[in-house]
Amino acid sequence: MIDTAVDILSWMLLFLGGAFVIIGGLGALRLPNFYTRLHAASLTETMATILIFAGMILQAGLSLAALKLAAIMLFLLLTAPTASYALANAALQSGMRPEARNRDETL
Amino acid sequence: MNLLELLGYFNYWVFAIVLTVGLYTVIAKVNLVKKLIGLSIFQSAVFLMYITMDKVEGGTAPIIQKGVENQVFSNPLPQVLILTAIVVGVSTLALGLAIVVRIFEAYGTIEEDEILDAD
Amino acid sequence: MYVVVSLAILITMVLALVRALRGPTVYDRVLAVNMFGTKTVLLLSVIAFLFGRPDFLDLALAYALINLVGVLAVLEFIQTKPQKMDAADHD
Amino acid sequence: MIILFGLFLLSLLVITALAIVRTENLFVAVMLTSIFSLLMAANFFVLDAADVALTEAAVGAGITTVIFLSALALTAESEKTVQTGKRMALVVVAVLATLIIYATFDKPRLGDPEAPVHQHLAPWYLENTPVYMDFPNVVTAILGSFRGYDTLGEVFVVFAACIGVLFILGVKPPEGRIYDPHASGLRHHLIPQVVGRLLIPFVVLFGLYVQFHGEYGPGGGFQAGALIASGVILYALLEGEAAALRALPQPVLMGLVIGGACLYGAVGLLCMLLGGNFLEYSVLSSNTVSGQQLGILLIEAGVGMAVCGALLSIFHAFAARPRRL
Repeated sequence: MIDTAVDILSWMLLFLGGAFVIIGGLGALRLPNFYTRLHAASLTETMATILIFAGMILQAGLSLAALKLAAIMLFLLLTAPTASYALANAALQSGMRPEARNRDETL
Repeated sequence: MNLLELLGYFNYWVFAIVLTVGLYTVIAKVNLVKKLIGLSIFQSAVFLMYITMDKVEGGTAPIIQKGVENQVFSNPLPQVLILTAIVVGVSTLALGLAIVVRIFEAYGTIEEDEILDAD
Repeated sequence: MYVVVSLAILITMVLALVRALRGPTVYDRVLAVNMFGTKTVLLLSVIAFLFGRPDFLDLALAYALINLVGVLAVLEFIQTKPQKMDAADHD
Repeated sequence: MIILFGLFLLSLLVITALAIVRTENLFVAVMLTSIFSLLMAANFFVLDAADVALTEAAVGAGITTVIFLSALALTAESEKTVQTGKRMALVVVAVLATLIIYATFDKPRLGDPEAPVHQHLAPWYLENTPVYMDFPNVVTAILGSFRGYDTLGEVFVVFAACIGVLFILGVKPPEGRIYDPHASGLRHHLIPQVVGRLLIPFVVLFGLYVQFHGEYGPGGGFQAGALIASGVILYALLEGEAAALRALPQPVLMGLVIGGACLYGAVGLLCMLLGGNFLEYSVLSSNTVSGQQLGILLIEAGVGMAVCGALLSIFHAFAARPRRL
């Protein structure tokens, strides 16, 4: 009983994670300017990461694999937003302004 | 020959295409850094061919698991050859880039034809 | 289920690759590269589970740890470029 | 199913390779090269080569990009368009590609267990690794012991490449170039600073894990050396190149390179002194199995030291080169 519940929960988490990955990917491709795309991309790097790794940890149970998965998740959650910050900072310093409307590319 | 059998050659085709893409870069581009990038693509294609050869159907990586019987393992030998080649590849790439840096300092350009004109 | 997730990740890798090819700015490309990196970590972890050999998670761990190096190198490269020197003295 | 993933990833690989050739901005080309490397690692993993994928990850994720970028910082960033000779080259490579593809039809298809490559040597290695070494990773066994001569050669190639880079870039640069040791580093960026500093110990720890766990899982000296070098490069990126040199001065790096290469050779000679052949580790201990294990542990340590020192020396040689300001 509890096994089935854990299975269903982990499948749901994995499925949601997959959905977030695709949504973020589409956003990174389709959104109109750099800062909005950065926003979409960081969605795949945080939300989707948490969901997918939570799903896999539930599948792995109490084992070394679960520990490693948790470590990977932790490091990804540390580094991916840092990379996003570094990128946004570099873009801002290069003179690219976050504007609501960007004329050089249309949606 | 059915489709699945044809797909069995796909890796080799990718090897051929990536290899020739790298070779084209080395031949046709005059920028020295670009040539080195082409060379590393060429090198990667060779790695891909070796690793393609190591795959055995239904196999797993050649790390023996205790308590699992009748496992099929992929061929470890090509892996050893390529493992060392990757690190050596980076060191030799760095050597090439070092020469390019010195060429730039001496000629002020990394375009091959301009260097030949300057000589 | 793992197959569905890995397909989703693969599709996103394609989207990121398209973004890397289209640009238009340098930062978009770096963003795409970074996104590609994290997607690779996810894909490798999922495939390790799909293989049934979770001991290969080491690979994903390696990427998770050192993907940052590439992005920071790009940041420093852009920052120390001669024409960008005045912009870098912002703070 | 996995094979289909492989096909997909390989198609992406071809697209990336074509894009790298077509782009005229070298910085973009380097960015695409790092995508190329990620795809390569994923492909290796799908094709069952976990050790190779780990090497590609350790080297491709950071070090290649960093070395390329520091070379670009010292040279030009874009290439100019050239028309001459393009068509001829295209014809030549098209013919070559056709020939190779034609030749592939004689190759055994992917995963064929009857392929000639799987008949000779490999089964012997797989069978005898548990007998001679008693640890699970066959790749490490072949790398360290069965084909130890090869690996010795590779270590000396890395050593020679490192010496070459130091010689070539050791020459005094021309006039008009200034090197400001305070210009490098991201000291003004607080968040990367904090996170990076948090990460560095884990990178080095993971490198050591890969080094000493290489007999049991994917890993070994080459991967560990590259990982630890990445950790130190991360420090150099955050604190400036000079700070990294203070932490690990050039003599220490040279000591690592030379010491690593010499350790490998010394183990071989010690085997000869103890009455065995060169690199025949069985004589190192009273028990042949533990002798083999000890020998592989020692030479892997030598490989790790040499690779780490060589990659870091190369990085410093590029990063400390004065550039035009």
